[in-house]
Amino acid sequence: MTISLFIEQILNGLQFGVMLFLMSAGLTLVFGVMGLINLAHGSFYMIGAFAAALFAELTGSFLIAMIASFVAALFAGALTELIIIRKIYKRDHLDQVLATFALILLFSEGIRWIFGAYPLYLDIPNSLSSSFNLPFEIIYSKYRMMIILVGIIIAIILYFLISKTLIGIRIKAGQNDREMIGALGVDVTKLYTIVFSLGAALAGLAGALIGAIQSVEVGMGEPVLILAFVVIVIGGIGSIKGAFVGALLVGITDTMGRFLLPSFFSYFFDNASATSIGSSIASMSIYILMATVLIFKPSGLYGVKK
Amino acid sequence: MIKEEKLNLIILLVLFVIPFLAYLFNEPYLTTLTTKIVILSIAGIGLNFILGYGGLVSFGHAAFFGIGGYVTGILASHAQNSEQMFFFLQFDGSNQILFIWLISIIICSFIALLIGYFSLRTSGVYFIMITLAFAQMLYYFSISWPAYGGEDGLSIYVRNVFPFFNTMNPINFYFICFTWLLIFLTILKIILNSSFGLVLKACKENEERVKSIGINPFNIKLISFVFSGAITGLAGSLYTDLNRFVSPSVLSWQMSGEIMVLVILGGVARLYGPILGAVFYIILEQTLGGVSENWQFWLGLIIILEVLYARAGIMSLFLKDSKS
Amino acid sequence: MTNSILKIDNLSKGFHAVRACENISLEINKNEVHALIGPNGAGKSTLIKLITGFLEQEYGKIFLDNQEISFLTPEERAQKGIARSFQVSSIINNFSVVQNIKLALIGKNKNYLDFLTNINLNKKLLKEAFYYLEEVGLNKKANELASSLSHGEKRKLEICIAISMAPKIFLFDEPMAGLDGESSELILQLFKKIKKRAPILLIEHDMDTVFSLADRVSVLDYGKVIVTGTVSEIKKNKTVKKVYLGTEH
Amino acid sequence: MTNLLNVQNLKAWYADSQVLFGIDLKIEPGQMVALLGRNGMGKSTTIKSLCGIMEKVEGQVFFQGKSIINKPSYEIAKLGFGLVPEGRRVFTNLTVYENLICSAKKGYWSIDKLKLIFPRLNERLSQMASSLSGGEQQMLSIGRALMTNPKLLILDEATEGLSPNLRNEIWKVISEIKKEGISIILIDKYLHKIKALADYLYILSRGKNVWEGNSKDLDDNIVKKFLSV
Repeated sequence: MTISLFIEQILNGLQFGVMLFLMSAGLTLVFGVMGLINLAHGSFYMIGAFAAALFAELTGSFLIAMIASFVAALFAGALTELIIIRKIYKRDHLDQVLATFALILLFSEGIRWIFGAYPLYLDIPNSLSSSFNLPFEIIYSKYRMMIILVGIIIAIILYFLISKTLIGIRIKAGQNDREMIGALGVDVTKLYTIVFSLGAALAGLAGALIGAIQSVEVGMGEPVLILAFVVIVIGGIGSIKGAFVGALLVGITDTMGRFLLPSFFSYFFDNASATSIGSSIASMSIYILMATVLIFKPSGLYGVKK
Repeated sequence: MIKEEKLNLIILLVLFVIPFLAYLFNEPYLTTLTTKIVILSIAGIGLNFILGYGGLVSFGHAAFFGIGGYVTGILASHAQNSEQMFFFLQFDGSNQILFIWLISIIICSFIALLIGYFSLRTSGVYFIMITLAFAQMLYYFSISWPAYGGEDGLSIYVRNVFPFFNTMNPINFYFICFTWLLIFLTILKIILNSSFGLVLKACKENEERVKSIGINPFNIKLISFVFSGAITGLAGSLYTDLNRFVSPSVLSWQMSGEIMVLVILGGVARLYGPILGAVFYIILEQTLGGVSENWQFWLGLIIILEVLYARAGIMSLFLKDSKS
Repeated sequence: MTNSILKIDNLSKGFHAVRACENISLEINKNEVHALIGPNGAGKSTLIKLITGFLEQEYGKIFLDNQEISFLTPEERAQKGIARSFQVSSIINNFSVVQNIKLALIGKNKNYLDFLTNINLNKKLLKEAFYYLEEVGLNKKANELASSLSHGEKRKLEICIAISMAPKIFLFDEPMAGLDGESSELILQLFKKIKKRAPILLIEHDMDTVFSLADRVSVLDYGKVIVTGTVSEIKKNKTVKKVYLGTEH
Repeated sequence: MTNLLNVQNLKAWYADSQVLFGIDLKIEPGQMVALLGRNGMGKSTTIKSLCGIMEKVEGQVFFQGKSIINKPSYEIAKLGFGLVPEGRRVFTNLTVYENLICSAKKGYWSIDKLKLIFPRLNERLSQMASSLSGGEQQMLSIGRALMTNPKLLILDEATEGLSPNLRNEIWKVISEIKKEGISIILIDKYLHKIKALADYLYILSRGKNVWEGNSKDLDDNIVKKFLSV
């Protein structure tokens, strides 16, 4: 268990965390500003990945593919908000869960119709396919390092967007007192479309970035969606800072859990059962983390007490 | 348009008759299909008790459906291969279905007590998330536990044994499940008309008022959650015996979603709602499934239309006094 | 052992900078209607929430029938004998009128863990429910949905729920709000009748009600009780006029 | 010259119980009108109905001759309504500065102008609104409404729950704002101040107009009947 291996796992945890942040940012804003549970957020992750795969094939350029994923998910988000989401803001959570659950079916089966049932492949651009060698003999993939950088840059941009620009201020005002910001002349519904589409676009970009490492297939978004829910509940619903901290926390906990727990259990059990128990506990670790956070801080780390 | 009691009776009669028709037209597959409808109905009735009547939106009821399924699968597989169960328990499983049902109900009730105790401290969106989290915990646990088949599941080859009844005969097994459906419908009908039932319905609408007349809503909701977990758990046990196979998919969040869809499509807060929901779901799966394997696209569309416009579920289409 | 049913001793509660209740001490005696008046934001609703346990006090004690209840949960305090109405009427709209009362009786008799007896066939429960409905004149509407009642009838139902609890003290939070003259009069007579069963702590803005019903009146301003006295004393009191009209008018 | 605001037979409902039974109201440009009446008589509900916050309303409401009944509140606000709501409702998760610019519109009123009439706010611009005292939050709420440069400023219980000297400070600010020629609807219970400032008075009781006129016609038995203890 060398130092370099440990640090490489930390970097992997960081990369997973940053990607989770892209997914959670939109989800927490939609949740915080509009109080809406959006199960279909994972579908935008998928749409982004498929759009990237398509455009990578058409144009051969990875950059255009990334832009395509952002724009496609943005467009899909805006369309969904205008046609369906707008009608269920005032509904209770049961209707929201059901409607967005149905949206998953629509998006997944729709994509399967268009692209067929087989996974597509999106290859890493060869400029990033090799890896760095860092001090302490650490070798780390350039592509994953790029993801970490892109994620952090977007986090900074989002932080400024939310805290410094007028749109950001109005979003936060909407979170605090939706009726009052309306009575002061701000068209809240237009604000919702912007927030919803921006969130979808970020999810689409995350889908494309990860699509290059894993495969692009129908249903790839849902497991990540559930992780994103864990992130925003830990971070505190509605808080971008909470989403960032929560994402890194979950990313590192999950990665380190899978890495350390099997070897930890190998002291008590034989290797075979140690890895099985270790990995099963690891996969449960973030849910245990979430349950404990909810019990001690019911509205999350940075959540605002309603 | 008819009254609800009449409609309920018709539903039961139709369910009662189908296996005989299937026997006459020599369509055994139809009996197995109806058994699946009955089992899904039981799962739905369990959820509906706290969702429709108690207003608790649990998005993790697959946890109980899955546990019931795995308890049955594990006990049966040990019995069939007569291996020792757990190193400290000198017990080599059992294939006696009555015993298995008892164990399933006890374990599911205990798990429901645990999950309920923690989840019911939160409310609204957080309750939905924490129930989802607990189910996902169990889902990932089942996937990464090789002893019982891990991701590719566990098959038990032969249905568990019911005294004097050959459970391998589809009609016999169907009537076992049908009886369970009747038992739970009766039990829930009694409870919902009792003082406890009235307080549970009051908790759904106004917990502040329930507190102000001297009752702690938490206890009411926890007891109901345990009942609900036990019923859905037993459905899971029957499901394993029906398929003679159990896999992590019964613990997945998609499963929780499907049970919820049955309840809502059927008609929330209507005792027999989940049955019609299950019938509709299976018919759609069989008919559209045949046409295109993207049948779930149309299911999605129908659910959205139902949420946006119909709201009251299929039951209300037949009822005179359809309250929305 | 005073003959006060409810004794509030030095109760205080603040939210950030605002001191909602500041060392409030009050005593409500047997067969008394004690009115609590004061401008908006004076702390009346906060006080009711503190007494019923929906809010936790920073310091101070509350005694019901000489038994301390300062640390009991809302449902325990209700069991001990506090029955209340809510500023915004809080009844079970999807229940019928009689079911609302049956719910209260189940709470009073503590048989909410009875899973078996069918409440629709329970003659004893029905009779008891109708006894209370007749008192407030809602027996003809027993089977109607609570949501279909008029605003005044909903107020009556809420008071009926409180009466059916047979409490040691009634806490009514603006029962007359939004009522027209005729319903106010009905509720006024109702209060005069039930006053003998248990004292009433009444929060109300409608001065006619306060002056025709209250034995004693306490005026709250900025979270403090500035004066307690009989109706005539309050009417003459200079500071009360000032609280209500700003300066000497 | 059409009046700034003309309200005829305004009715409103909370869920299914009616609260306003036909309110009539007129305001001329530059005029300050006061709505009086005991608590729960419909003053705030009238304001909420005018600003488009009430779900169910009926009747005619014309602003500069244009009908605004049942319009969404953000459209009505854009026409020139500046609301200072009961309970202040400042955005506690924003700084004072952010509260002011959040819904601001270019025009006479700006941050610099506000610094003159609210010196206390000037020092706290970067502070979170949640940390302000009741009086400071009230000033912020007024400042926020002024920053939208409204044609009609609505002050709902602007001096409620403030200490006497703070109350006088707010009254001083209100009279300065009036001098700038902006029309104002004022809801308050401090009769003495209102009689000095308001050009025209309306008294509401149980959701209906019961009296209107200017300050000098308001004699004691009307006050006794509808306002006082």
